[in-house]
Amino acid sequence: MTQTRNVGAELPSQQFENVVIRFAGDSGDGMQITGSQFTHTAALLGNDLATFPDFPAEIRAPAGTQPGVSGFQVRFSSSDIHTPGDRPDVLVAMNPAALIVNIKDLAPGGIVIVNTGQFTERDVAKAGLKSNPMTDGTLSGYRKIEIDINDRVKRALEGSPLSPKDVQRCKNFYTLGLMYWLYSRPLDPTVAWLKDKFSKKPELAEANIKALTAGFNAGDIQELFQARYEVAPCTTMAPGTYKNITGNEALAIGLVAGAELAGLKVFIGSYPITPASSILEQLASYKNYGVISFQAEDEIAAICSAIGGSYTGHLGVTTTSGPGMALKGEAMGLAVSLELPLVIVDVQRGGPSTGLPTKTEQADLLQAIFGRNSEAPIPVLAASTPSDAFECAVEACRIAVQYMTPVILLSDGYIANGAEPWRLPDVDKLPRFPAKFTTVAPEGGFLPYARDEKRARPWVKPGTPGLEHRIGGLEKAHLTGHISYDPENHDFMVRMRAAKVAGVRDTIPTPAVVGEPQGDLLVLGWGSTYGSIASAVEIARHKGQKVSRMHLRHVWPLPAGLDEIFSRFKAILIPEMNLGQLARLLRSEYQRHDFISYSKVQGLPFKTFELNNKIDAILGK
Amino acid sequence: MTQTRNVGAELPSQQFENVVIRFAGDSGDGMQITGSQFTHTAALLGNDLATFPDFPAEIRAPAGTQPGVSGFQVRFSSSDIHTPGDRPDVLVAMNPAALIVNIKDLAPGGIVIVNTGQFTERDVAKAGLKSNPMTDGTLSGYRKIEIDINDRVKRALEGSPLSPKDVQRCKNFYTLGLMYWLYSRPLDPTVAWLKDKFSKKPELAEANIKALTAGFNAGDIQELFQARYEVAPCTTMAPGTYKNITGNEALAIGLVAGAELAGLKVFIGSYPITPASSILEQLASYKNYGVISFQAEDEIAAICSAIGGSYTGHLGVTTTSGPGMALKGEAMGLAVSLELPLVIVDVQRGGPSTGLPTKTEQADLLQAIFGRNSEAPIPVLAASTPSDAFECAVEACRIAVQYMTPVILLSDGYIANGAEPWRLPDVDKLPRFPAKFTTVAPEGGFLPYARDEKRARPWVKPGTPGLEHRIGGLEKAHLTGHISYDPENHDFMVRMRAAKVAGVRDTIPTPAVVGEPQGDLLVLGWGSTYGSIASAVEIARHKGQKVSRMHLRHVWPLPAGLDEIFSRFKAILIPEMNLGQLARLLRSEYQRHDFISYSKVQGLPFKTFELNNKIDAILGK
Amino acid sequence: MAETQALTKKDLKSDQDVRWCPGCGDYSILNSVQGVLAGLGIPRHNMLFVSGIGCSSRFPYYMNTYGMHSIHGRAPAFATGIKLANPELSVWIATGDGDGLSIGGNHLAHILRRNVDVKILLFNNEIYGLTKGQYSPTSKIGLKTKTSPMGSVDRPFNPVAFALGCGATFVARTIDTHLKHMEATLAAAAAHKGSALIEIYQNCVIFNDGTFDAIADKTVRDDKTIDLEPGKPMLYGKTRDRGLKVEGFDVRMVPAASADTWKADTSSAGPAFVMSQLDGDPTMPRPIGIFRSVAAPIFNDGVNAQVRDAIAKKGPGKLRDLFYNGDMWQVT
Amino acid sequence: MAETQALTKKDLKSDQDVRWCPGCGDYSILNSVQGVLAGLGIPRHNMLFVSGIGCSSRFPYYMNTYGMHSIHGRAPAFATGIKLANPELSVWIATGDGDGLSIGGNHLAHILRRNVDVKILLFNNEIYGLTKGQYSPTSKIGLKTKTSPMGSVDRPFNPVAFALGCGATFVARTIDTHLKHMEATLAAAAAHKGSALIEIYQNCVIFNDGTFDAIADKTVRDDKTIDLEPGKPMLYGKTRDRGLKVEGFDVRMVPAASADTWKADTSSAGPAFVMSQLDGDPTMPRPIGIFRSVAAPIFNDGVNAQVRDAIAKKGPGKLRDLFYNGDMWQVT
Ligand SMILES: Cc1ncc(C[n+]2csc(CCOP(=O)(O)OP(=O)(O)O)c2C)c(N)n1
Ligand SMILES: Cc1ncc(C[n+]2csc(CCOP(=O)(O)OP(=O)(O)O)c2C)c(N)n1
Ligand code: SF4
Ligand code: SF4
Ligand SMILES: [Mg+2]
Ligand SMILES: [Mg+2]
Repeated sequence: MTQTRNVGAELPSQQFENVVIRFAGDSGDGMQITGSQFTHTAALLGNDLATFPDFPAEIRAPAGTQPGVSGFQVRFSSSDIHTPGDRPDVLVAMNPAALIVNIKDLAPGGIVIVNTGQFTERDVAKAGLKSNPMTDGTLSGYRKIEIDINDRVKRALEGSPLSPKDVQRCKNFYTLGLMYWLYSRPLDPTVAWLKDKFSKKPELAEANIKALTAGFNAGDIQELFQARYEVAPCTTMAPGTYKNITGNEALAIGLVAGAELAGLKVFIGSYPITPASSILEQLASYKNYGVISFQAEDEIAAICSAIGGSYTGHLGVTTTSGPGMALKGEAMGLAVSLELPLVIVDVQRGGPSTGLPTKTEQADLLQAIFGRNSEAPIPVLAASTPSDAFECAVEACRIAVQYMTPVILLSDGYIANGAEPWRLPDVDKLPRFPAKFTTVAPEGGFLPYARDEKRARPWVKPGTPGLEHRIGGLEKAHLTGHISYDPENHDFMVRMRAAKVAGVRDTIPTPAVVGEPQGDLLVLGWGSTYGSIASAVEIARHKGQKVSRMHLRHVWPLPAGLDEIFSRFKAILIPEMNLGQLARLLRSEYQRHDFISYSKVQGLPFKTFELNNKIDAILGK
Repeated sequence: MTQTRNVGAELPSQQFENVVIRFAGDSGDGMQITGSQFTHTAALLGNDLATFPDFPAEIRAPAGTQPGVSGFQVRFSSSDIHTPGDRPDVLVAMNPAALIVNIKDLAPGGIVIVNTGQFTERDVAKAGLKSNPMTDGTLSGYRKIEIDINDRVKRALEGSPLSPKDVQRCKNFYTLGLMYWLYSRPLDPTVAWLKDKFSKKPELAEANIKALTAGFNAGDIQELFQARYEVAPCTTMAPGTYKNITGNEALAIGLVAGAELAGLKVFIGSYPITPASSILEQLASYKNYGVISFQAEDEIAAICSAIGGSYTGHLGVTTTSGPGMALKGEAMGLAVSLELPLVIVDVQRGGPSTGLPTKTEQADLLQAIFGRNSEAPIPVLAASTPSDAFECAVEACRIAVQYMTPVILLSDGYIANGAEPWRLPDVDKLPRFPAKFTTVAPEGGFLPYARDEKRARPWVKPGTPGLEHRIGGLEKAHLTGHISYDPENHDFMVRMRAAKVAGVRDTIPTPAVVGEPQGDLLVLGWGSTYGSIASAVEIARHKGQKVSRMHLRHVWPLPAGLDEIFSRFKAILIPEMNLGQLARLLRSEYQRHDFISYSKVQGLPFKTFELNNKIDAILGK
Repeated sequence: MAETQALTKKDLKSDQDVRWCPGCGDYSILNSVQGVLAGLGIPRHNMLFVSGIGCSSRFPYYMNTYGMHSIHGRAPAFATGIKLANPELSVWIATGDGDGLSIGGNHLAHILRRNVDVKILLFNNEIYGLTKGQYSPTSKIGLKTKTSPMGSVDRPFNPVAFALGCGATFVARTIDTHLKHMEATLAAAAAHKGSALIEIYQNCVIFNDGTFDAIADKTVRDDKTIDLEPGKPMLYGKTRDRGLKVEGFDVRMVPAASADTWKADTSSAGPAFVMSQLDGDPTMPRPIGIFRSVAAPIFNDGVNAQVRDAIAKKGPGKLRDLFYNGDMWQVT
Repeated sequence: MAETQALTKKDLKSDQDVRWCPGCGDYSILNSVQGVLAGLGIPRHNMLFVSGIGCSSRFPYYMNTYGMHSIHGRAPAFATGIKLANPELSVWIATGDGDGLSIGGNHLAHILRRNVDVKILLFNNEIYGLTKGQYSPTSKIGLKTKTSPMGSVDRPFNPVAFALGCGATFVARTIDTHLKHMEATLAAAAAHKGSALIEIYQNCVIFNDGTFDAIADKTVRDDKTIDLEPGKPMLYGKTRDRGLKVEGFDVRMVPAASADTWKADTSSAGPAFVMSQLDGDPTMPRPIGIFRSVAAPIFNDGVNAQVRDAIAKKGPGKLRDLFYNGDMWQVT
């Protein structure tokens, strides 16, 4: 056990249902690690959790500047939560830039912990400020806790073999220690983590642990607080084994699992792009799962290689973000024509063009559905939370394999980098959907474009004796697959491909309505608006509003039964981080409902209160 | 004057309002030239005209085979016509393959003129036929005229210095001569054309003229016919100077004219692709118009070079077909973000993927509107006929320049290769829309993302002193154009770009309703369905059906006033050569109308009778 | 059922009608490829042809093997995926000068750089055939085509130099009408372990007829070309009376006796590149044959070895382990 | 108002904060470029920088000239359009090893092949910087990165050899920390008429720190590199006591006195390519400096000359003639 004094014991302990903390500092200050460690410890204590990291587009923006600020928000709770919180209750600001960038988000009356050691005139100037925000009124209305963390770390690590620069690098652990004290959390998990992480550099482990402990034990600081806080474990979480997982991690795991459940190996052809790169990176580390990962020369080669992988009998996968999606359109059309399984992952980011690469957005929906020449239908799914990305990945694999079709899976920057507790699945209970390979010609000869009951064509691995055949992007005759310029055949094949994809509807459920089955308003979402919508609808229902919600995983084809459900509500509110793309799609499918589009295109998720305000406005309250 | 005997004089002369002839033969038989010459002569006689060439995907498919058949249909008329006709009244078949491929289209009781010289057993076998269609009943129900054209040409050109092979190449002019006789047409225009074309090979000119004349004078053949036919000049054509023009020609001319009307020169960056290539080819020949044509290494380089051209102050243009469009999406997004003028031409063809490259289709509509990452709005126009392609090209240039935006112009294979008489515009009456270049910084400094009343930003030619600035694909701050990650600015700019494109609506007219302003059915079209719809609605109205029609040139943004017009009809029928893309778009915009989608995806235009059948079915007759 | 009998050329003909123009050089290439492949001892079902778009890219349809007619320019990317996923297959690419060097230049460059074990037939007719006659990145300067009415001003690629610049491990050149040479070259490429690029001078009778006549026509071929045969002296001429010799950076014409021996497997690609530069010199014979043939690590071997090593080291991944690892906690 | 005064380095600094990591090699490149360009006598408003995406591609924002930060890999295509449409501009490209050789390899190849009069700065840090450290097409075999946890098995491109294979007319190499050399090389490139490719070894302190140290570190540089200076003997070493000599296809180390003179303008690109192949030989000095500098027809000149000729021959096109030509008829 780490030695911790029990200084705070005499302070009153206050219970909170949930707390939102944001750590903010320079990119070099290690705020992402601080946040993750805090999260990790909260998870072990049984809190429900949601996190939101926010880092600059630059690799290392100049130190101390506003563009260089890196933040990590964590919300931990004793009850079910769905978002990392609208606004932090506590802001930790390591320098003036971090303070100024984040202060406007802090809840009124919230606590701001400031590292005064980094508030010299030069620091203020670096942040591009004319006056010192500590003294110019910026912080009025907040509870300000001033600590010279620079100095404290120096003193705590006096005699350490580390260079003064390296000593200062321990600042974040000092801060973390303090927060652990404030929220009555144990140090052990972080201590263990440090020991493991720096197993080859024990002096670094020791220094950071010292800093952590010093932060925890800083009695004189503790006196600045009026209370210690506690957030009890969340008792409504389903029993099971959990781990904290980001969307990209869950998605990568889901792809490997999905392939395995189909009896296949993953072939991923991909090209790095923010915020999708880490899926490729993670899959590259799963080689012992038989994953073949290929970093291609561009997005086009990436998808083409993946189609090649599928052709040989692997599960071809390609991962990208918006600009890369735009490049893959032609090859997607070929995949539609070849009728081979393929999973295309688009982790959406702010656009148009290069746009806001590190920010989130949901504006690739119509591109995913329609962004190819001619009639080239592809089923489209969307993940709603980090852990849902796992399930969606498995589902994408299922549809791809069962229907012999490319499938698009949409995620976004918010899901990709955000994390939440994931209840690990029971391996034996996962559904299996083994791929069927044709190995011998059936009676009457082999027909590469014959179809099964799902309208899927047979899958043959090259290398199979006797079934040699050619496929390509020219229109194919029904059954034989030979090139055909016949007008009726073309019409038939166009409709066949459309019917096949529409037929996916037969194997997907109608999404559940959460709340009453009818009412004044249905809040309908897709993708990462899930958390904000769930929170807002919960609040609305508490207020007594007749509001229910529904979330779409399958955005194309749309599930059966929606029309009937919609007709039970007076209006349907569709919040989207785009200019109303799902709303447009639904209007084009269902003519008689009142769809209200609510758009926010700021590179940021909806805040719960924004949705509640909108609901209130619609319902006239 | 060429010497023509007046053999047919004793035959009765029959008047027709309009006639449809299809010339069909092997790719090497020169059917395209035969058809064009017939067309040309008809034009000079003052007929209204429409043509439909149909040639194989192969460069030279094996002689005599069905895939090698090349056809040219021409309809000429004494009244206004809009299509090349549903079915030929006369089919000229130069070999068994041409006969078998085309006979099913011939109108019942129609005349089929067969070159029996090419109907040996070997010829029948080459065409992949088991029996000779001349004798196996295939031709029952038609009026069969048998001529051994091979032999007749040989005899007509006895003593010619040409090799036997070259003599046989004159077959098509023999045939043309015969058709000229049958339809009481003069030989002179074709004679003049031949003399010009073969000015350097007078022996070829002479031989072909001999063959032509021999065909005209073949008295013994003429006895096989029961009458000679006449089609009077069309008196309803507006006065003016006409020439026959294909859609791609008109489009190329329109681009040069559009640039000129804006005071600019064209920069075309393009990559060859069927059926768009000839636009690039034609523009490459307009160098004396200051056109810079660049054949890029691929479609991406093509559009990027065109954006570069626009950046320097040219009118950037790029031309392609569906698969190339799919590749340009990412760069289109950049053009949206840069806010530079650009005209992107998509000559649609059958898809998905490589599809049916030489066939027509209208299935890139939604790709054009939505096929890019994020919110990247671009105005979209569609040409409806070959000559309309001229006007649309000019209009695309206008919008691009006035709104500083990329514009997409959709054409298709049917328009591209089809021809119609084009009334040449009066140069002085063409609208001018001069581009305004900013050359000096305004009071208060130059702001690259300031906006005028159309929300267009200033256009500055690099090389202008004092206005140096940088542009790019990252989100830009309003006014200054500096990189901005600010959430509110992003939202503002996304909506600004959308508003700018939506604002194009303010400078486009509400399309006219042809027919009564209200009724049972409005037939609404876009693109190359124009002719079929116009014909069908004419017929329907003759029958007394309460049907009107409307055609959209601006498909995005949609013109103002549609909602109100739609509400005056009980239903709106939307025929499209896709699975209902405009119908989907309209449903997503206007909720309360009964849009009936009518799809045909055969790589072929609608036949008039198909539309009339559909109208009858809807109206219950 | 594994095929046990040796293949004949006919076994490799598919049931599809060949649809090139009469007289097209593609026919003889198809015929040679079928002949050479029949003799490789590889079962038909383990052969796979990938192509892009173009006249030449119709090739796979005519081979009674597995095949994919993909999209324009991307065949190397498909082939890389295929070969990585199933290294047992003998993978061949058919591409044109437009498909392979215009839109597809980057993929070609990267497959050669990586040394994926795929054989690439580059049908160079110095024109876009299928789209009816526009100039290509190998067209001669000044060529008048539909898109270059005043003559092309694009300096052409030299495909051999391009491949060498990409680090290709096997680079050769042959001629559609030189059947024996073509077959020998194809056989050498098939035997090479790693990427092999074979540039084939191919006549397009319709749009660029005779573009290679000055060097490839049978009447002048012996004098106008020199066959680079590894390990043999660099000789040419009908009677093989002349040869080439390298002096410093220069290559000179010499009597046969003084000719240098050709080496295609030097550690530097310099010699091969130097020979490729003779193309620009009308006084010199045009080199054909094998410019370079050198052993180097093969990309698909490397990738698959890492998979095998990872499995050997960590054990084959189990689904449970995929989930249950790292920092977990229990909720009860 | 034309600028009349000579420019200073400061005039070329834009008002935007430079946002590379502290210690990044990009800073010194920016500084050198600003220095060299200020001295060219070209007015600022006639300078234009185009880039793709990457750390290096942020370059245009920092130049107080016209500039376009385009999309990943496509800068050469934009630059080609720009230079064709306005040949008066001095057009520069800033690109990275990922931007220029991975996704953008084809456009780079084609701009070099065509010899468009554009100067290309290839920031080679052998890594993808902006996307946070994946291996690139120039990364060394075995490099462990996020996407190559067991080491990269991709054989790297040699950018100089690549450019030569594409027929580039000016190819050079320099080092971010070798300021004098960099400036001389930039100046030579600026003076070249036609495409110029300059590979710049650039250190990424964050993701690939020190990758060039073994040859570029100041302590070893003189011994581990050789500066190819056209017209000068090929010497290296701190005291320039050693040199290179070409024998047949081989390059040998010799005492200074026996060194050959370097020629960068031979009609064949062979010599330059032979020198590029020394990269693979650890016993040899790494060539930097000017591999090739040769005059050749310039694409934008050719294209614009045809426009001028057409106008001279046919007269400037008039709108009326555009319509009223060919077979017309009257309807009255
Ligand atoms: C994306 C795309 N762009 C353009 C085309 C049109 N296209 C088809 S083949 C071809 C060029 C073919 O030239 P080459 O590769 O030399 O083949 P060849 O026909 O000469 O054998 C082009 C431009 C296409 N099919 N797809
Ligand atoms: C179409 C597209 N694909 C991928 C990316 C992501 N991306 C941005 S920069 C980059 C690589 C940069 O590497 P390099 O060119 O070497 O530049 P460096 O950052 O090392 O200077 C990648 C893959 C993108 N922006 N756009
Ligand atoms: S167009 Fe040329 S390359 Fe194509 S098939 Fe005909 S002859 Fe061959
Ligand atoms: S990541 Fe590397 S290349 Fe990019 S700015 Fe930082 S040091 Fe430079
Ligand atoms: Mg070719
Ligand atoms: Mg790099």
